[in-house]
Amino acid sequence: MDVMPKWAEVTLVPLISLLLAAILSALVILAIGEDPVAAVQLMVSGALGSTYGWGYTLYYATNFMFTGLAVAIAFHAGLFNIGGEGQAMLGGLGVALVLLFIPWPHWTIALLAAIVGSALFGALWAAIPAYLQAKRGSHIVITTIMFNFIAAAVLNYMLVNILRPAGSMDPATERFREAVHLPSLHELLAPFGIEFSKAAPANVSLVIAIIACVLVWLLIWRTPLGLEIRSYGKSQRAARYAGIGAVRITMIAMLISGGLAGMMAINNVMGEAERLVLNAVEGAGFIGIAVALMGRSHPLGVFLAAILFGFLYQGGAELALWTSIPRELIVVIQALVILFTGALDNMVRMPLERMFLALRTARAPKPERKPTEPAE
Amino acid sequence: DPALIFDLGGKFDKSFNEAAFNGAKRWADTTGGTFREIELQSEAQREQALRRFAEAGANPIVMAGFAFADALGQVAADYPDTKFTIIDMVVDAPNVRSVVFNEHEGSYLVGMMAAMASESDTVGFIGGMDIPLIRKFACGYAQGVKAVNADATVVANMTGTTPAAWNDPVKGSELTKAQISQGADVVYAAAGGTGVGVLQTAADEGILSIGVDSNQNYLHSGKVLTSMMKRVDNAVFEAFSDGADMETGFQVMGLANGGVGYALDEHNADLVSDSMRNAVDEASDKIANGELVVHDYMSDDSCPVLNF
Amino acid sequence: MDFFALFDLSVLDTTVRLATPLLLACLAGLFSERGGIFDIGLEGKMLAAAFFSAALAAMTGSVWVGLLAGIGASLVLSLVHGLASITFRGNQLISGVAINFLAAGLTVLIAQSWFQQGGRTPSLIGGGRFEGITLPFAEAFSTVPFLGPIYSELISGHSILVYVALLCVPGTWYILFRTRFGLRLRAVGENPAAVDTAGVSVVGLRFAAVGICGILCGIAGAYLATGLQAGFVKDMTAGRGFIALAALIFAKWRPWHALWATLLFGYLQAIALRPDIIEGALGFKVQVQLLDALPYILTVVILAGFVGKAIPPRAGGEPYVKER
Amino acid sequence: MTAPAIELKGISKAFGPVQANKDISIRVMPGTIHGIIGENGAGKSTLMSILYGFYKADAGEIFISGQKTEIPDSQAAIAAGIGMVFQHFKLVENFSVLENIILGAEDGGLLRPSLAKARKTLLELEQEYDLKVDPDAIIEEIGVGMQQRVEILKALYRQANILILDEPTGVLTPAEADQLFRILGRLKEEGKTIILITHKLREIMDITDTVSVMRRGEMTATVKTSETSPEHLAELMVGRKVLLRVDKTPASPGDVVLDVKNLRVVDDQGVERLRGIDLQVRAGEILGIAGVAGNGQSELLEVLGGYADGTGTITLNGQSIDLSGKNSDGRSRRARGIAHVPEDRQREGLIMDFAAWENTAFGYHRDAAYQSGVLSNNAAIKAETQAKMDRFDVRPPHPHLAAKNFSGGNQQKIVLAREIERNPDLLLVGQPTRGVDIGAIEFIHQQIVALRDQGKAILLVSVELEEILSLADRVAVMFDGRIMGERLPQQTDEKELGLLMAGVSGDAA
Ligand SMILES: Nc1ncnc2c1ncn2[C@@H]1O[C@H](COP(=O)(O)OP(=O)(O)OP(=O)(O)O)[C@@H](O)[C@H]1O
Ligand SMILES: Nc1ncnc2c1ncn2[C@@H]1O[C@H](COP(=O)(O)OP(=O)(O)OP(=O)(O)O)[C@@H](O)[C@H]1O
Ligand SMILES: [Mg+2]
Ligand SMILES: [Mg+2]
Repeated sequence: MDVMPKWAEVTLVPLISLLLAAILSALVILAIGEDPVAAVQLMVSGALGSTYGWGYTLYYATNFMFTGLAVAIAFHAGLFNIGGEGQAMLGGLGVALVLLFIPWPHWTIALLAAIVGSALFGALWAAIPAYLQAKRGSHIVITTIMFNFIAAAVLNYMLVNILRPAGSMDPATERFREAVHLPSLHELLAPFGIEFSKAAPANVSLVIAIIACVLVWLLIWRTPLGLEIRSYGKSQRAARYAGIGAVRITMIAMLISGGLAGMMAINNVMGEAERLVLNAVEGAGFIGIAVALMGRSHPLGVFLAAILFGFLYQGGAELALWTSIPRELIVVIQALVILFTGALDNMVRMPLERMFLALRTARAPKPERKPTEPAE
Repeated sequence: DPALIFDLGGKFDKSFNEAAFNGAKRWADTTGGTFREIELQSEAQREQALRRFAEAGANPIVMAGFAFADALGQVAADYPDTKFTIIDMVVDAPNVRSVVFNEHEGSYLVGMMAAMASESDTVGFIGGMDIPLIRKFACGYAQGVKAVNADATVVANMTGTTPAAWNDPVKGSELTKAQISQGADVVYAAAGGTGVGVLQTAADEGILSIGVDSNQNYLHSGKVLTSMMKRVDNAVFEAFSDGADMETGFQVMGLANGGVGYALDEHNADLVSDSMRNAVDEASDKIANGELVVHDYMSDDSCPVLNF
Repeated sequence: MDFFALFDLSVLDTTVRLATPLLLACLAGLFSERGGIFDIGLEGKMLAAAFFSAALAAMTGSVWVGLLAGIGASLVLSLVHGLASITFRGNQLISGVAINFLAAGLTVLIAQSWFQQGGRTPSLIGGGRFEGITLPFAEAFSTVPFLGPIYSELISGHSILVYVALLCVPGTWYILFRTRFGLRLRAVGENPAAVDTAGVSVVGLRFAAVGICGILCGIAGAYLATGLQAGFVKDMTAGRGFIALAALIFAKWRPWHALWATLLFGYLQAIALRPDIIEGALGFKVQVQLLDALPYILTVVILAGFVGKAIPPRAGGEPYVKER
Repeated sequence: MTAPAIELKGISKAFGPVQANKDISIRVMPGTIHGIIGENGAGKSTLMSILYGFYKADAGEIFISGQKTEIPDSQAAIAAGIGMVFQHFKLVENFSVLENIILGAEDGGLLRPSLAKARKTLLELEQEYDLKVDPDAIIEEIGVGMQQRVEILKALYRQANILILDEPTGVLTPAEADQLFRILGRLKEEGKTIILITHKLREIMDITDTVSVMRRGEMTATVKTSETSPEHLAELMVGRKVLLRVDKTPASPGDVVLDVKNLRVVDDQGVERLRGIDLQVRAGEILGIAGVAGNGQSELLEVLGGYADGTGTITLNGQSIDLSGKNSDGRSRRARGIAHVPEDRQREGLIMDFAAWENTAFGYHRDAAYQSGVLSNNAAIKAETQAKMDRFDVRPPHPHLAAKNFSGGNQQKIVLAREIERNPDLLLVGQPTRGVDIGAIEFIHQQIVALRDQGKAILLVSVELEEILSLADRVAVMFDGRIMGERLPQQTDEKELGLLMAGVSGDAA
């Protein structure tokens, strides 16, 4: 019997974990001689206090929605995809190739093409580890880690040797054409009379990310394929009995996962930088892990957690700007969130379960106990 | 307030960024003013840093590093009332001052000194990221070496192809050891933070090294032959001093206007003989008045005396 | 073409130095994973050790204090990993990921707070770092043809931690296959229930494994910051923990193989620094990016089972759960 | 009166919400063989694991030879002279026999002396108890019978005076079991105390001196073996009189539905698990497959159900069925009208974390009736689940409850409801009543017979001979991947089947 009611499972456990992470982070801030309260205030005002702040928060959140969904869908299939980083890098390459070499007449078509390009490249990069896992039993965690490094090398090669415009010292592609410029929230909201900061990079990709959340939700909970993915993740044996192929599910789940991670590129590469630079992903692939853990692999949870991390990211950038707290504080917070919501889950869960069990037995009347005679 | 943005490698790289920081600090110390600063963590942040400072009203905004060019190209137009200064790259916009240095000239001088100090007739060059700008350093250096000793060998290596190459002292150290095994007894590091490893290893292994950008002689007193001074500090200082109504446009800092040079102080006084000094100063004058032209790699992407 | 230039003494010398942290971290992972605890947090532990060893060495001027501090820092992270994956039976992979980020963030944060040098420590001088030690007769032997230079240049002259790392190889082999502790350690990685029912504490053994892993990672990190370099810079491990992990798989969790694997990967790093030699030897240019990626590509090939199958300890990665 | 070798007082143990042991007290006299019986899940293993220090009891006391003894871990149990052979062996698969034996009982820090000493001691033990093993063999390369000997030797090497064996004969052939009992007899003569957990009443009657019966976590009785009978024990086990035979009319078999010819299966290790099976199942008949676990019955179900690949020919209603490739998975089988109730419902038949309604669609989730457009028609599935739960009397009848929240019997009903209600041509059933109480057993048996009476073919695999004899219309006995022979239930008995199960062919003269 489930000891914990479902509401506790989905809210209490992550919230307590988050609280623990927050307390420790505050202690860290104190330890380096800064004021945690002031830091939080600064983060809130910097990330949420203006449309400029919101614009960045939502921009980062968009990235994290894609990578969070990517990790989450793999989790549902019982696979741990640490390769979101590399897949997103390759997604960026896909976007760049699509946008640089084809003269798209309008951003709408270009966006569709970029989605296809990024998803394709991301999926491709996930396909090899997936295939090796499915067919040869190579541990997907290790292979995806290795593929992150290989992706970095590939991107490095492409940017340094192939895509760098002549005469440029930057390992980056040239700028995409004006025609494929994605409308920012400023441009999108202006017709509705809503004033939104012009400087912030949040753009129409946010809408795509939200659509992706909904589609993933439908896929996971409302389609036979989703049932198959989830059942494979829960019990490979049972899945096999039902005729759900391990190779097929592993491949499909990882292709979707890699595709989603890759699609992040429409936001950061096409929407923000409008060219491909090295390290455009900025660790978002790894933050996806924290986001998926925090969001319990549910698209709604991922959406909320992505916004939380978007806030942390933007707030952290503001901290670095106006105080002497380095930006690495976010990395620490991110680590603590992963630690508590992921690895130390049981530390939070076990006492809670004991509490609920005690509550339940206290409520239920004790069954009559008949005495048993020891043998003669 | 003015603002300063450091490139990857960080403000305490003891080299390029630190030179910029020193200029800003000098300005703050002399004027009592305050300035904002930020160190980049990643490539992707350049534009955000620029915009954030511009939004916050910082003026002028100085950025140290060629890699800002693209981001600045985007941002400058959005903030026409803000003045920007970019170092090491040219951005053509009405509110931007572009400062570039004749690094090949300074490198030529330290190359001469290297050749004169070398006993093995083999000298080394260790660059950071493999880009035309750094090849410009190398090419100037090699020309200086050959000017003194046409038979000398110049061993040149680059640390990497990405910005990570600015901050990899371990690689710098290993490259130095490799060059020593090839006979080099003077190495010139034009590699940002990576140079820390180069200078360290050179000192450990008992050969001479040449610092770059800042005066790095003090890092290993008596073991650093000299430093190729690139007066980024002056550029920052000037920009800060000029303030919001600074003149924009293109500015070249060369030997003639004191933009580059070599460092001489108590830490290397014993290493630099009078004859060395005389020769170098003579060349310096000639370059300054145009008598001697040092080939600039970036002018035609080639170097007459060095193959990469 | 000069093929033998590929084995130039200076390249091999660099190989030894660059392979040392890989070897130490690889053996660290070996202990942990042989005991059934997967550890993708090698990188983080090394990084933390690198920072604390450099920081304490800088503050006290004693590299030995630094070494101890590095080991201590790494052990603390090991403890976190043990707590998460042994005591609370959490996901070992996730715990490892968290530890890597924790180290990446905290080292810079603390470095900035202590030294205000943008996440680095001051350069270490004098007794603050490990100097190379000259082995006996290195001078005298150096004139002997062929073997002389190998002894005096390649073998002699490294910092003491290099020799410690090399001695760890037979040491690990002996502990693993010739001692009671080794038998139990291997057993707990294969079938913890067997160890448990044999009356030996699974938790104790696994913490010991994770602890040894912490010590070795600590030495690896200290070597980076105080042996190979004279100070800490941010993110100075630069993926070495993952290369060590790759080497561990490459070595199929065996000590002597670990030595060869890390030497190979160290060699790849060394040769990547010398594109001139490669071009000279092979007659064509090899992209550095390819060389950089080669350890990872090789590992994937090994994992794919095309070149001998790598079978990890059977209970590895699984928490030992007796009762739900 | 001598002190009992073991006395347990008031032992209780809960696993989360499951009360596995409730206030159990028991006494075992030295030099006796004490049996423990009880249905699956009654708490037998838990109780013994507590005695061995593997689990910690929530309450209760343990006395060894009259001394109150704390047993917080297995170390303490070993020190108290207790040895245990678990239901699932606790051996390190890639270690040698010798290494497994010394593990945890080494002498000193170095291995070599320990191994040398163990080798000598092993030789002595071998001779003393007739327990032959090759000390250098690797565990994964030797058979289960041999592995069990290693476990016993492990205990003896630690000088155990009290030996607990948890269902030791489940994996043995009758002949191997007999040999085990001879060894146990010798140990008893030596004055050792033995506790034997088993499901088999015959074994209890044959070799134990006293027997305790457990039911639902409680100890219901302890009796002298000589003063009881199998019927009485069975009644104590389930709490009421047991109906040994299923009520059913004679079968009227029709056409051949399933025809299997020369079916072979090779497992991952390259071992041939099915060595040429020929069998037929007709419409309206139940073919029972009897045999000791591990003789290929599971593989037979797996290959028929599409879980494993094989070679040979199989036809269903005259149409051939793929044994490998794309069209050989569970889904294709179901499409062809083969339903499958797997042996292990919790790991194979159900997804324990899924709601009951998801589980009733599971395997058939791509049926057109369950779709609306590209999406699943969850409302339809839920409604259907509710109806099925009502028909099969699943308690509680809540489609939203996760499968893990149902008791074993009710979980089995969910699986049966899913498979039977599909109206298949052929139903494969593995261990349909394992761990299910007698009331549910009757219900399940009725459902299977009802399906047969509708003219469906049924292939039943069970290790319970009683179940086979009462339910099947025809019995085939498997041994070592082959069919040893076929019998009609009314013309055979447990003894004859037992010989067949041991590989002694009655047909071969
Ligand atoms: N593994 C488990 N996880 C959670 N709850 C469980 C588990 N096993 C049993 N339960 C809970 O314990 C209760 C009793 O289960 P158990 O299987 O012992 O029932 P039972 O009395 O044997 O019934 P049945 O005769 O139908 O098997 C169930 O109703 C279920 O809620
Ligand atoms: N490690 C465990 N964690 C949680 N529940 C458990 C555990 N082991 C046993 N149980 C539960 O405790 C109860 C008693 O199980 P136990 O294994 O003692 O039964 P048993 O009588 O040995 O049955 P069997 O005949 O199947 O071996 C069952 O409901 C089972 O699900
Ligand atoms: Mg049992
Ligand atoms: Mg039950």
